[in-house]
Amino acid sequence: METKENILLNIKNLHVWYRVYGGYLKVLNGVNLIVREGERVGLVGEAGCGKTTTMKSILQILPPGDFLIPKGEIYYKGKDILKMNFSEIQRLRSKEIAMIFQDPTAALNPVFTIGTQIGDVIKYSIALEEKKVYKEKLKILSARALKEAYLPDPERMLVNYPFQLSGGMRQRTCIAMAISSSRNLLIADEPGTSLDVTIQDQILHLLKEIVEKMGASIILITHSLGVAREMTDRIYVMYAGTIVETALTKDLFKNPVHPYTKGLLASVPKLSGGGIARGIPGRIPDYLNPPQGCRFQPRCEHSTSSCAENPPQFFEVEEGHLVACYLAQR
Amino acid sequence: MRNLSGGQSNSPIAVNLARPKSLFWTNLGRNWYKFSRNPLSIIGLVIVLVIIISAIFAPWIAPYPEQAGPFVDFENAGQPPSLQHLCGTDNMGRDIFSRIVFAFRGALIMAIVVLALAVPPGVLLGLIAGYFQGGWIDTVIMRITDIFLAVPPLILALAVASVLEPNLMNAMIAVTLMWWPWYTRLLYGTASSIKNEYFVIAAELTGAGKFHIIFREILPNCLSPIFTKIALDVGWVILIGASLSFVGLGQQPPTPALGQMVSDGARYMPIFWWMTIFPALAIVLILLGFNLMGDGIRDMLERGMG
Amino acid sequence: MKLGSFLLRRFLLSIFVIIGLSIVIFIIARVVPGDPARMALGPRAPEDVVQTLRQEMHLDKPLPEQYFYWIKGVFRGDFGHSLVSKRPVLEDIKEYFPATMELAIFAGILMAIFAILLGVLAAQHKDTWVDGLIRVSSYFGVAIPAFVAAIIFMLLFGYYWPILPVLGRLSPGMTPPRTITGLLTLDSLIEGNFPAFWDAFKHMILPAVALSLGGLFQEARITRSSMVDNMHKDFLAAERGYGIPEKIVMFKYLLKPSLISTVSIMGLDFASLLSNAFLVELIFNWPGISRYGISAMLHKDLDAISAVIIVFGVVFLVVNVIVDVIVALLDPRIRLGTARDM
Amino acid sequence: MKTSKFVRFLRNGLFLVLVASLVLNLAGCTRKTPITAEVKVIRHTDSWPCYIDPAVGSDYASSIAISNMYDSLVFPNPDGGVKPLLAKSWTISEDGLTYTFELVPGVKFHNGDELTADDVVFSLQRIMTIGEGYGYLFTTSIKEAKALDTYHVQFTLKQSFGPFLGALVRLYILDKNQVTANIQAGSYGEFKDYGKGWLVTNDAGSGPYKVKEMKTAEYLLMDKFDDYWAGWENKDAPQYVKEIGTTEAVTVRTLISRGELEITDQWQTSENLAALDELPNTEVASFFEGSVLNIMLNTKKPPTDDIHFRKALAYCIDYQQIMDKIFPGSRPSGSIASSTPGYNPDLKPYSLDLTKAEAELKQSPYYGKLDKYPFELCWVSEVPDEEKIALMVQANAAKLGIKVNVVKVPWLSVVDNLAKVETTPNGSVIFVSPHYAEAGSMLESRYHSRSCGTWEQGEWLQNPEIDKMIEAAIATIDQKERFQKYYTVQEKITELCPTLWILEQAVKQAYRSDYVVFPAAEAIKEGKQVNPVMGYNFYYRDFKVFPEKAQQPYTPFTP
Repeated sequence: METKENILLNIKNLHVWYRVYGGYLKVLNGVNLIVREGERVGLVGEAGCGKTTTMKSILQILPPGDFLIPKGEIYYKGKDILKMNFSEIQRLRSKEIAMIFQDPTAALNPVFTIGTQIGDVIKYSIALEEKKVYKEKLKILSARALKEAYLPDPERMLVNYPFQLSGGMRQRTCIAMAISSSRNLLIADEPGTSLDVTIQDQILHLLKEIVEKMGASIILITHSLGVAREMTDRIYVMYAGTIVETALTKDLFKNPVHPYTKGLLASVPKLSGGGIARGIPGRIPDYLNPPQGCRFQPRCEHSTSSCAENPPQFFEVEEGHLVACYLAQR
Repeated sequence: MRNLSGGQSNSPIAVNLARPKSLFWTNLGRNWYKFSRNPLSIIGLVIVLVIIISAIFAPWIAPYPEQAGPFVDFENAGQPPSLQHLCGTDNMGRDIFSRIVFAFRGALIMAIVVLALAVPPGVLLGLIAGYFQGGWIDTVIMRITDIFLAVPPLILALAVASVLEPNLMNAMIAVTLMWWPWYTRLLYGTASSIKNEYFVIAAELTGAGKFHIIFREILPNCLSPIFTKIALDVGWVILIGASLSFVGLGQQPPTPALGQMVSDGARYMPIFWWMTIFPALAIVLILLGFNLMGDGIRDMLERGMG
Repeated sequence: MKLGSFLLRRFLLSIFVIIGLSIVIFIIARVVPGDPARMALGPRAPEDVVQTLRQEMHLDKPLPEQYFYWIKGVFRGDFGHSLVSKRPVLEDIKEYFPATMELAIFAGILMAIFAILLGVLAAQHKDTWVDGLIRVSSYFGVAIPAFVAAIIFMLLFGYYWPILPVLGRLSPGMTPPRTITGLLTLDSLIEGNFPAFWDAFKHMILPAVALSLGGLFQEARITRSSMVDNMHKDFLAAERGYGIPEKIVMFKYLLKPSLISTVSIMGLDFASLLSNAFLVELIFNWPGISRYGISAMLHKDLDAISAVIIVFGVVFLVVNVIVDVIVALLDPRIRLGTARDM
Repeated sequence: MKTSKFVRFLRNGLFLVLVASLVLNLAGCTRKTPITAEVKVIRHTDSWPCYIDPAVGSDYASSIAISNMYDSLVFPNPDGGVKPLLAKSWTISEDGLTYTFELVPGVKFHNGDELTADDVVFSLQRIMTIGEGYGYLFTTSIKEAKALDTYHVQFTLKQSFGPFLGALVRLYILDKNQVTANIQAGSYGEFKDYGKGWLVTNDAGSGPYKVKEMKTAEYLLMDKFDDYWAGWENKDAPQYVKEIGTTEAVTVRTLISRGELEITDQWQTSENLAALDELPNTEVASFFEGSVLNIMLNTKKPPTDDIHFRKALAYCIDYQQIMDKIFPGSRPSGSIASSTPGYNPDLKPYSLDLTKAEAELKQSPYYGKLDKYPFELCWVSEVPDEEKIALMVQANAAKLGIKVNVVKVPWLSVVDNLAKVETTPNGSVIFVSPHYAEAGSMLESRYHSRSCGTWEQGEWLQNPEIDKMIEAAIATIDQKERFQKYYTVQEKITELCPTLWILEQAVKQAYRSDYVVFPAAEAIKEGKQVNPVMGYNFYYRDFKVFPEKAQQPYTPFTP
C-alpha cells in the first residue's frame, strides 16, 4: 500500500538548528513524517517540542538569518523543497501548501487592513497564471474567502484592521487567508487554542468542513489528544525534536507503546472520575546540549543503559505503527 | 521603555504588596557582570576613566602645564605636531595637548555642576506631577515643562548665555535652566505608572503619608531610569558646553575650553589645521566614551530589571 | 474622525506653549543690563531723542505692560527693530528664514532616506560585517557633533580635496534666481535656471550632510532593531508563507510597521538638527536665520534674539505635529484608537 | 535566506547614489568659466555692519561706503589739508566764527535733482539731530547754518574751531527732496525718522558711486555713477564695487584663492596676511592712517589712578616684540599717531626700560600691596590679535610682580562698560583713529572731558587744564600756531601717561597686484603720504582695474 504516487509530503530525517549566543539549539533531531493525499494527520506533543518548527521549515519561513538545516530532506510531490529555487518555493507557498498559525493576533499584520492582506495573498497566488489582477476582482475574491470562513458582513470586514476584530474573527480571517485560493495541503497549528472552548470548537468544525470540501490533506498540530482523536486519521507523537511514535489514530489510542505517549494519554483528565491526571515528571531537555541517546531518557522510568548511549531506531509493532523505543524491540 | 519600575510592572498580574527594594543597589554585582559582558561598554568606561583621571591630574599629565593658562611664546607659535608637542602648538606658541588636558577639567566641571543643579528639581517636580497626575499641580508643572521643551536646549541656552556676561558660570546657569525639564518629563512618566503599582496602593491603604509614598515608595523605583539618563546626559551637557564656548559664550580665554579652541583654530585653517582638529577629536572622544558607557549602563539597568 | 480632534487639541496646546515661550523669552530679553533705546541710537545720540524712543518702545511702562505691547506687536508680525541691521526684524527674518529651511529640509530628507536605507541594509545583513560596519559607524556618527563634522568636511572637501563649495548658498558670479519660495534650489528649478540649481545644490551638500549625520545613524539603529524584531513576528512568516513575494513582504509588510518607531523619533532628531544649524551655518557662512540669531546674540540684539527663538518655537511645534500625523497615518491603532468599533 | 536579490538591489542603489553625486560634483567643479570681456570690479571684504547713512555710520566700512556715495563740501588731501569739492570757494570771517561757502553749480544727485544750499543745510540739521556717527563733530561746534541763496551756504560756529574745514569732510550732503519723500514713522518730530529707515539700504548722494544692491550683513554692491558731476578722467576706474561683509579668515582666503576678491579687509591676523602674501599675484599693502592701539588706563580706579603705577606699566612693556610678532610693520606711537597732522615729533614715546619701571613702581603707594589691587585688562573679542597684546602685557607686567587679569569682552559690552567710570576696567585694549585729519580730532575725542563715557576715552582723564588747552588749540585759526598748541597738549598728556600707547597700527590688506592699481599702495611704494582720513584710501574713483591682465585664478564678476 506504500505507493510513491499517493505520498504528498515526505519529511526524511530533518534536522533544524537555531543559532543562539554560545552555540546551536538542536531543535529538530531527525524528524520523519509522511502525509498522503487526502489524509488528515495529527502531530501531538507538549509545547516547545518542535512541532511548529517542523511545519515552518516545510514552508521555508523559519525566522531569517539565525537557523540552519544541517541535514534532512523534505519531499513534496517527490521534489525536495530544500533544493527548490526561489520561484518554485514561491509557487509552493501560493498554490500548494498553506499554514494556519497558532496565534491569529500575531499572524495578522497590525498596520494593514484585512482587505489588503488577504487581497495580496490572492493577488500573488492568482498572479502566477493571470498577469494582472483587477482591484474589483480582488475585492470580490477576498470577500468570498471571508464568507467561506463564515465571517459576518465580509465587505465591511475588508476595511477593518485586525485590532478591530474579536479573537474568533481573527482566527477565521487567518483561515480565510489560508483557503483564499485552493491548496493541496493545509497546516493548522493548534487552531483556536488561544480562544475559549466554544469558539475553538467552531473553528475546528470549520476546518474539518473546509478540508472535506477542498479534498486537501491537513496536518493538525495540537497538544490535546482529544482534538487529535476526533480530527485525524493518523497521529505522529513528537518529543524534543524527534518523532517517537506514529500510528493510525485508533491504534494509538488502543495500545500506546512509547512511555511518552503513555504519559500524554495519562495526563488527559478523565471525565469519568479518576481525579487529576498523573502527568510526566521532568521537563523538555536543554536543546543546547541534549542527551546523547534517547532524548526522553532522562524522564523515562524504563530507561536502560542503552537508552543513554545511542538513540533507538523505529520498530514496527504492528501495521503502520512505528515506535522509537527499545521497549518495542523484541 | 515604560516599565522601568524596578521590574514590578513587568508582571502586572503578580500582586505583591511588599515594596520592592530598588534593584539597582541589590543587583549591583549582577549588573556589573551584565555591563562587563559588553566590550563596547568597557571601552566607553576606559575612555571615561582616562578623561577623568587626566582632568584630575592635569598638572602632572600635561607636558607644559603653565601653557594652559596665560602664556605667550611667539618663537614656537604654530608648530606642527611633533614629539615635543604631540598636538602641535597654537598661534601663541602654547602646547595644544596640554591645553586639551586642562580643557577636560572645565568640561567635566560643567557636566557635574549642571547635572547636580538640574536633576534634583527636575526629579522632584516630575515626582510630584506624576503622583498628583490629573490634578492641577500636574497640569501646571507639565505645561511649564512643555514650554521649556518647545525649543531644543542649545538654542535657549545660547539665548540665555548671550544676554548674561559670557563666562563659564553663566554658561552653566544657562544650560541648567534648559536641562531640568527633561528629568521632569522622564520622572512624570515613570512615577505616574508606578503610582498604580500594588505596593503603592497598598501603602496608601495603610495610610502612609504622601511624603512617605513619594520619597520612600516611588522614588527608589525611579532610580535606574534616572541613573541611566544621567549617564547618557553627561556627554550631551559637555557637548552643549562646547557649543556655547565655540560661539564664544562659554569659558573665556586664556583658560582653555574645547569649543573655544576649535573655533579659534578655525580662524587659522588650513594653515594650522592641528589647532582645530585635535580639540575637535577630543570632543568626539568625550562623547564616544560617555555614550558607550551610557548605553552599557542603560542595557544593564533597563534590560537587567526583567 | 479621531485624527481631526487630535490635531485640534495639538494646535490649541501649541498656541499655549508659544505664548508661554514668548513670556520666557521676554523675561530673558529684559534681564539684560543696559538701555535698549540708548543701545539702538548709540552713545552719542542726544538724550531727548533717546527719551522719545524710550517712550515709543514703552520702556517707561511696568514690565507686564511692556510685555503686552510687545506680544501685541509680535502677533501683528512686528518684532521690533534690529540694532545691527537697523531695520525691522521681520524683514531680516523674511530674508534669512528660507535659507535655513532649505538647508534643514534637505538635511532632513538626507537623514530620513539614508537612515532607512542603512537600517534596512543592516537588518538584512544582521550579524554580518555590513551590520557591524553600520553599527560601529553609528557610534561615531552619534559621537561626532555637527560642528566638528562641519569643520572636518570643510578642511577635507574645501581645501585638501576641493570638490565642493564650502561657503554660502551660491558661488559669487552665479546669478541667483528670482525669489519665489526663497529656496534657491526650488526657485532656480522653477525658473529652469539649471546652472544656478546645480550650484545651489552643491553648496547645500556639505552643511546638510554635517547636519544629518547624528540623527541619521541613530535612526538607522532604531530602524534596524525594530525591523529585526518584526522579522521574527508570525505575521511576517505568515505573509511569506502565503506566497507573497519577498520584495512586497520586505517593503510593504515589514517596513511599514518598522518605520513607526523611526518616524516617532525623527521629530526629536529634526529638532536637534535645527539647533545644530546654529553652529554649522556659522561655519559654512550660510546666510540663514541661525547665523543671524548667533550674530544677534553676540550683539545683544534683543528684539532679534526674541524673534528668532519664537520662530524656532513655532517651527518645532509644526514639525512635531507633522511627525504625529505621519505616525498616526502609519499606525491605525493610534489613528482609530484601540477601541473596537463593531 | 532568500533575500540576497533584494539586498543586492539595495546595495546597488546606495552605491549608485554615492557614485553619481561624486561624479557629478567633479564634473561640476572642473568646468571653468572662460575669461571674456570683463567688467571692471573691486571686490573688498570688510567688517560688518556697514551703515551707509552718513548720519549713522562712522566706523571703517561705513566711512568707505559713505565717502564713495556722497560728496562733502571739501575733500581731504594726503598732507592733512583740504581742497574744494562741492564748495568751489569759501571765506572765513577773521573771528573765525562765520564760514561762507559757494557751491559748484549744476551738481546732480544720483536721481538727477540738483544739489543746492538747502540740501547742505538739511544734511547738517539731519546729522545734528540724529547725533549718531560723526554728528558730534558738528553738534559741538556749529551754532547755525543757513542758505543765503541757491549756491551760497553760511555756517556760524559756537566758538572758533580751527580744524573746521577738516571736520567738514564728514558733512556729507543728501538730497533733501529724496529723503523727505521717503520718511517713515519715527521719533524726530516733523521729520519722523528723518529717512533713516529708507537710507539703511538706499543712498541720496551725489558721489561717484551709488547703491546698486544692499544685502544686509552680506554685501553692499555699488556701481559707477556715470554722469558724476566732476567727470571720469580715470577711464580704468571700477564699474562695480562690492563691499563683502565678512572678515572670516577662512572665507577671505577662499575668496582670494578662487580669484573672487581684489582687496581684503584690514582685520586679518598676521598669520593670515603672511599666508596671503605667499600667494602669487597677491601683495600686502601696508600704510598708516593714524589708527593707534591704546591700552586705556582708568585713571579714576586703583591701582591705575596712580601716575607712578601707570608709568611703571608704560616702561615695562616690550613694545618692540609686540610690533615684531603681533603687528609686523607697525611703528611706535605717541599720544596721537605720528601720521596725524599736528603730531609732536620731538616727543619720545615710552619704551621698555625695566629699571625705570622699578623706580616708578617703588614711588607708587600701591607698591608692596599690589596683590590687593588686581589689574583688569579687557580686550575686544572681535579682534583676535588683541588677545595676544593682552597676554604680552600680562607677561611683561608679571616681571614687576603686577598681576593682570585678562578679560575677553564683545565690542558692544565694551561700549556699555566704558559709559560709566565705575564699570570702566583698569585697562582696555582699543584701536582709535582720528575722525578728521588733524591732531585736534584725536586730542578732543580721546582726552577731552567731553568724550568721557564714549568708547574712545577709557581714561576718564577729566583734567580741566587739558580740556582748556585742547579747546584753546582747536579754537586757533592759524595752522602753525594751532599745531604749536597741539604739541604742548601732547607733552602734557604724555607726562600724565593715562594710556599705554602700544603702537601705531599699519593698515594692512592683501590685494591682487597683477590687475589692480591701489593708489595708496602705489603712494607707499613711491614713498609718498597716504590719505590720513579714515576711508579715503578706498576712494574708488582713483582706483584702476585691468581684468584682462588678471592671472589665474580669476573669477569674473557678473552683477
